Amino acid sequence: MDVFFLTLGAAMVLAMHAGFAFLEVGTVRKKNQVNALIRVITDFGFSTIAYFFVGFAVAYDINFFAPVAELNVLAGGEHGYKMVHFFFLLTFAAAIPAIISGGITERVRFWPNVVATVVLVGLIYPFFEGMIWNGNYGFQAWLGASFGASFHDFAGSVVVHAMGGFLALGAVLTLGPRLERYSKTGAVNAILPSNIPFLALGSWVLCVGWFGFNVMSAGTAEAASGLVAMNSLLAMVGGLIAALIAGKNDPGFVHNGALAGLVAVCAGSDIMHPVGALFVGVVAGAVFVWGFTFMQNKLKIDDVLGVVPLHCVCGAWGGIAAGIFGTTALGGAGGVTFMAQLVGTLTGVGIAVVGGFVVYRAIKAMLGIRLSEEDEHMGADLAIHQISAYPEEDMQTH
Amino acid sequence: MDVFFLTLGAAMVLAMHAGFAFLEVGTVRKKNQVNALIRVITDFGFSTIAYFFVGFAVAYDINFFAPVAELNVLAGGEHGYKMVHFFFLLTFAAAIPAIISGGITERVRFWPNVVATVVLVGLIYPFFEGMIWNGNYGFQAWLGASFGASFHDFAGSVVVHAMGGFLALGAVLTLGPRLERYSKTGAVNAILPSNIPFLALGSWVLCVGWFGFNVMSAGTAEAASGLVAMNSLLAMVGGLIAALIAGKNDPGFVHNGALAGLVAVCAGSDIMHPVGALFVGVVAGAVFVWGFTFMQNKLKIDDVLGVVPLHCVCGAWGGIAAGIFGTTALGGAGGVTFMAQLVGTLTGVGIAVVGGFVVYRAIKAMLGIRLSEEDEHMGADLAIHQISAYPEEDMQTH
Amino acid sequence: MDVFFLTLGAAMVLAMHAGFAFLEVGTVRKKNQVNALIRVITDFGFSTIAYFFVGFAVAYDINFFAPVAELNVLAGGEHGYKMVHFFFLLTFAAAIPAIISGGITERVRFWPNVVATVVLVGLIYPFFEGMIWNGNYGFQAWLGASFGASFHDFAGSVVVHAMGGFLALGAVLTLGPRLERYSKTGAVNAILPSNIPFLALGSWVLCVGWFGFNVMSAGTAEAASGLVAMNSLLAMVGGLIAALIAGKNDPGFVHNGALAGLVAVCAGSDIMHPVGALFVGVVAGAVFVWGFTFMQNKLKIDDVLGVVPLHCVCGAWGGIAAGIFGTTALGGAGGVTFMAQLVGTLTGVGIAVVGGFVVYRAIKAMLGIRLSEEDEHMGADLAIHQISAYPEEDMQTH
Amino acid sequence: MKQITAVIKPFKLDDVKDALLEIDVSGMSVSEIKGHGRQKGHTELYRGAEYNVDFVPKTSLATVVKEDQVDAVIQAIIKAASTGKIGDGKIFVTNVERVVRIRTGEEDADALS
Amino acid sequence: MKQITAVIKPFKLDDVKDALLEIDVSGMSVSEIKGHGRQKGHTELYRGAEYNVDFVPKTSLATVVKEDQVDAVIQAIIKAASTGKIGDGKIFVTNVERVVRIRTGEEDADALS
Amino acid sequence: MKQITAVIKPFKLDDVKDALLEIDVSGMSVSEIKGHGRQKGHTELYRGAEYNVDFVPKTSLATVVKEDQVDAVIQAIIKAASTGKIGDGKIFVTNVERVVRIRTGEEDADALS
Ligand SMILES: Nc1ncnc2c1ncn2[C@@H]1O[C@H](COP(=O)(O)OP(=O)(O)O)[C@@H](O)[C@H]1O
Ligand SMILES: Nc1ncnc2c1ncn2[C@@H]1O[C@H](COP(=O)(O)OP(=O)(O)O)[C@@H](O)[C@H]1O
Ligand SMILES: Nc1ncnc2c1ncn2[C@@H]1O[C@H](COP(=O)(O)OP(=O)(O)O)[C@@H](O)[C@H]1O
Repeated sequence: MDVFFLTLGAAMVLAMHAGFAFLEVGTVRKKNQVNALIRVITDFGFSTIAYFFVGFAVAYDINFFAPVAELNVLAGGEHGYKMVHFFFLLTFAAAIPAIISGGITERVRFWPNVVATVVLVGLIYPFFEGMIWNGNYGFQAWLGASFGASFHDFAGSVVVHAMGGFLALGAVLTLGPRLERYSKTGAVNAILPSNIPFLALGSWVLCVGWFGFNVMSAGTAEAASGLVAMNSLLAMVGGLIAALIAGKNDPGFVHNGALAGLVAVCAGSDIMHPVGALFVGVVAGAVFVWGFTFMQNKLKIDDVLGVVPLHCVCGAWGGIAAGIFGTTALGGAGGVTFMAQLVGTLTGVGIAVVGGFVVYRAIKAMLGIRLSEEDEHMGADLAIHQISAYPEEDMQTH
Repeated sequence: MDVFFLTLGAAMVLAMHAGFAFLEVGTVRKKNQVNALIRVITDFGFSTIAYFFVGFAVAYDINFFAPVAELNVLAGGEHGYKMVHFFFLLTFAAAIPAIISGGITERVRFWPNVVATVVLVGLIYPFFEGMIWNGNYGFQAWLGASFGASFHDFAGSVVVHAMGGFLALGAVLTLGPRLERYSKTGAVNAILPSNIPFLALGSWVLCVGWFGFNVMSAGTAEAASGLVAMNSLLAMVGGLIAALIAGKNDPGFVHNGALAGLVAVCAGSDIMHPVGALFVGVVAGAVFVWGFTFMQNKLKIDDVLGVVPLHCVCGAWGGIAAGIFGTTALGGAGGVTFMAQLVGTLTGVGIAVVGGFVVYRAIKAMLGIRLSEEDEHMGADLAIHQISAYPEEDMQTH
Repeated sequence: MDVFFLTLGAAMVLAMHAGFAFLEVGTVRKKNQVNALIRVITDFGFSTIAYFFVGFAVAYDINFFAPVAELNVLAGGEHGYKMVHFFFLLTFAAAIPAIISGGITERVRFWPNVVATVVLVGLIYPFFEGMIWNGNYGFQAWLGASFGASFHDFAGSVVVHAMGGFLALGAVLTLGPRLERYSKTGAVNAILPSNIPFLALGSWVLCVGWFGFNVMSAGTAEAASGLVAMNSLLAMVGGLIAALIAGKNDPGFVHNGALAGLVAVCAGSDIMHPVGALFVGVVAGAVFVWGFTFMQNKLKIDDVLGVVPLHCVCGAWGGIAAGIFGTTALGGAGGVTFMAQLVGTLTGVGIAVVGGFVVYRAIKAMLGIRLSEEDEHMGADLAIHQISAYPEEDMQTH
Repeated sequence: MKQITAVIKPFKLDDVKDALLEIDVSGMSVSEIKGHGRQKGHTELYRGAEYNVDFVPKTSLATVVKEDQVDAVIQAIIKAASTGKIGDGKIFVTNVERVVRIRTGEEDADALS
Repeated sequence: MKQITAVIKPFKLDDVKDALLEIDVSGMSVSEIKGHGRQKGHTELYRGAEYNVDFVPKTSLATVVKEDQVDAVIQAIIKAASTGKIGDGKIFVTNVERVVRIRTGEEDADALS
Repeated sequence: MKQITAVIKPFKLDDVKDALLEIDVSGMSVSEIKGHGRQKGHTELYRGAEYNVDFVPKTSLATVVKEDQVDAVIQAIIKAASTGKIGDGKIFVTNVERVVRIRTGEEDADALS
């Protein structure tokens, strides 16, 4: 039963990776679409390998190297529940490179990126994941003792999203902006998305899959909570409406605004009141729009899809908001404290910022991380994959 | 357990909204694709707000304003079953504007459309929904007393589809045809779809999601019925084959024909015999093709996606067909009467026709409902969203 | 409960048909995209009819012609479990024409193809299906007696994929290569894919749906096994990484490589060790790449999507691999023997090869199977459907 | 022979084509171009940044005719393509020294269909 | 110098290009156009309504060459592009007064590569 | 009047347009073409088979000006479009006999905006 439950959750979050891929395909230029697609699916592949052989053991001290007879999958056992739990959690872990991908796209080299994926999913992410979700290193116990509650992150606003987003910050800054993104005089140049329908498709797939991400985080069918579903819904809606208005009907903002709300609601979706969740989503949607504009145009950080405002800013906001709207004072279910949420969130942010810079700087130093100017100009599709996204059109004859 | 069941149903019907979006994106002209995408997701957002704060109370007299501790989500309670039920039913309610959207696209103004959405999902739809599915106002009891059975609409052929379709009729007639759709001499001019693959994608997403729409209408995992699944399948297949043949291999007809069958099977899917369902689907597919051609070319009603023949005609046919093929005489499970189905269906149709005209005329009078000629000519994408669907292509430099 | 379980499985495999459609749409030339879409959905329609009226009875001796009251769907019965089982198994059966479709696309006539679909799904596939999965004709009993175990094909590496792939071989050879695919001097000419993002979309949908295909093959929620999910995951990942490397970053290879791994893992996914599954996937991914290149460039067989290397070669490999990696010696759950797997696989291959040639040669002789040169040149879209995939673009006026 | 090239608004193509057919000019070649002139382009806004699209879509229609048809063709195009608004476009006349029909090898007047 | 513009069937482009390369004409510019002439377009049918697509896809190939090459180029194009069926296209010759290579500023014959 | 047609690298279009505007040439028509010349195309590889893409994307910009502007225009284009690398493109000058503004019927110099 619970195997069924988690399999569906895992399948839904697996689908989200297709969503990441299309969100990226739609946003990049045509000459980098193939690369976006291949990078996302390849990252998923290497994430699985890294998490299977290393990461899952780092986080939960579980591995699957014993013969099948001992893995509790046969009659009388628990049908391999742990295996599908692995699958479910892997789809979260693999979200880390998928998130980062949107920031570094259109200029990152292929294999060095794979190396980063392996290190992040094999070591850095599971280190923090285990700390929060498996009680490793006594961090949660310490928070509980110090602030009256452990850090509550139901479905990963901080563990997954803020982590992924702040790792992306290091990656994006290490890579630098795309060629001609900012002119020497400081003007911001147009690099326009290629395909809004694909972008929207990606967003829809992510939105739908997210209900697997959040609801199935309960772990068992019996524990599944309608509150989580409803809060996710309302935060999503709050996010998209706020981004619609703050973003003046912009399709990129609206479709990412829904995701902003969902990022923010993960942490407290099981304890906040629906109206609180709506509010959290509204803030996330608006903050995403302002954050994106500010980063791109003022800070001149060329984070192509806006993964930093989307995942870090909204993720951190979600971690903290759980400590506000999750309290009984605001109609929530309680069991959280603001300070525990704040400290937990900041710890995650700290690990991610440091981790991101260290990993990407190291890879840059050792392997090189950025395409040559010529390759970037030609596009990653031809440079890395020797093919464009619409090959038939490239040949004149029909 | 049932929370899990309904969450999946809700997620599947949520996905259907992506299907509505792509069906529309593929059918409209390129210059209106962005608007189609944004309108669908925005309608979903405002539907949620309207149904959460007003509509659900109108239909079922339930609201969620109490603190979480009282909402039956905690251990010992029912895990917030009502909340996920809200989510599930909301995805139905939000189908109303999604259906209408396909009829009024390419010329409707943005915010007035949002106002219509709020009124329809907050008041008109839940009024009829509660009447049928919650026994409000004693209508069902009266039908039972008068005709030997209450009105049976398992998954909404009438409550959702005929309602949405007839509301769309008022909207489409209020708006009038797109510029140059019909020449002064009465000739029908070509306004061709932009993208058949997107249209087909939308249709596939709708087809798959529909099994959540129909099967999960059982409400609990225990009550889920294989008959509903099988009947939905056969009606879908009947619809697509009939539309293929009646429509002479036309991709628009085939892919909408599958939906026509599914619209018609909703009402009686839990009681008809599979062969009956197949027949109901065949009729729906063929009627859709003829209805569409008749409306477009003879009546000169410019219903862009054909939502009137699809949802009203096939929906009403479904409501009535349940009273024919659901009877034991035709191998069905019984418990329905033809007259109750007929009266129930006509009541829904009446409410929708009146409601649609009143709401859209009122909005037209108060806010204006149609884009200016200039904006319509330029396209809703540039006029409302300041961006086209393929922005990179608009800039000459690559 | 089990109705719910299988409904979701069926919905997921139904979605895979959309995946087949888009994999094909992306690979064919623009002038054949509409035809690809319509052919896939139409094949699904006629498969349903054939399997409902004939095929299911051939395989399992079950039909649904009794009145609803006797079909075990009402309270006290088993909620129509058999019906949803039909639905689930139909989605497998319908995969046969969907697989073949990718090989014969761009040149096959429309209605003769429908005839082939009906014969294959109504008779040939269920003949073998019943032999393996329902113990018909004492074949399994004989294998058990002769080789110490019956033929183990958990989710259809052989029953579905090798069967479909080898049937496709007969179809592809009967049709011959597309015009100008091979020049008279023997050179291979470029016929390039139209749309890599659609190809990738199709692949993603197939990957996600596959977890319904494999996990729900357990039949009941209680029997669902985490091992199946994990093995499917690892084989998919192995396949995609191997194809990435063997295929030198080619998008067609990577996205089909994931499918190659999934094809190969079906048979033994419930008994192999995860590391074994990973290995099986790696082999499948690499073999797909080499097999494809060999067939296209050396054997000069114009199998457009590469369904022969994908489904036959990897399917047969999966059937045999279950007899290797499923044994306890290699950490598997045991209960299989190499010889039983080999003989079972070869039997399936034999039936498919013979069946494919007989059916397609017969149709060719009686009805003609290939488009006229002129129609092929113009494209199947205009020739058969009187419309192109992007009609708006065809009209000069905007 | 002269080539007459008309840059027109895209939605006027059908009218212009019909007008030419009426005066028995049935051969023409058409391409999509972007034009810059008095008619302004538009501004797009993506995620808060503005981009000017300086070129407007136009259709270029070219037909090669005998000298004595030039005036009639020009009049026909003006009549069919004019809306009176800025951006209606221009007509250019150039000299063509030789025309060959590929199928038959016919030259000049004979090659014009 | 003369510009030779050939309107041909799209699938003949490769053959024409190769034919030109053989006679040492290696510079050319190609664009997708739609043509109207004796060759008929086709009719599309969408949801029961018919639409005529009056223009057929063609490829326009332009190359500027020295006067003495004109005949050879025309012959090469005719040979490579002809299928004998209606719609094979036309060749137009016009005069070019000046050619400049942007990279070097070279003019006329020197500018032709 | 003369028509100046420049085949340039696509990403240079904005610069060339600005350069022309500066010398008061504001009317121009632009189309996407594919060019063949000294600059090589590229090879694509799909599923193990190689395909040569022999043509490179270019932009063709045409502007009709009065005779006395020709030299200035050529200089402006050379300055703005040159990168010094092979493939920068060419400029062709041809004679235009007549220009008509569709909106007003104005001819020749008056018709040029
Ligand atoms: N000097 C020119 N050379 C080439 N094309 C021109 C020239 N001037 C205008 N055009 C073309 O004609 C189109 C219409 O010109 P515009 O100045 O906008 O309006 P109008 O023709 O009404 O004066 C332009 O978009 C451009 O394509
Ligand atoms: N008078 C003309 N001016 C410009 N282009 C022409 C003319 N006549 C024909 N064409 C172009 O040549 C193409 C082929 O012409 P068509 O009459 O169909 O066949 P054919 O060249 O075999 O006589 C047309 O599609 C059109 O693009
Ligand atoms: N003889 C020609 N006729 C027409 N167009 C030409 C000719 N030669 C070159 N071109 C165009 O100019 C472009 C640039 O030419 P190329 O030889 O590659 O570089 P460069 O101009 O630097 O010598 C070509 O891609 C082609 O579009």
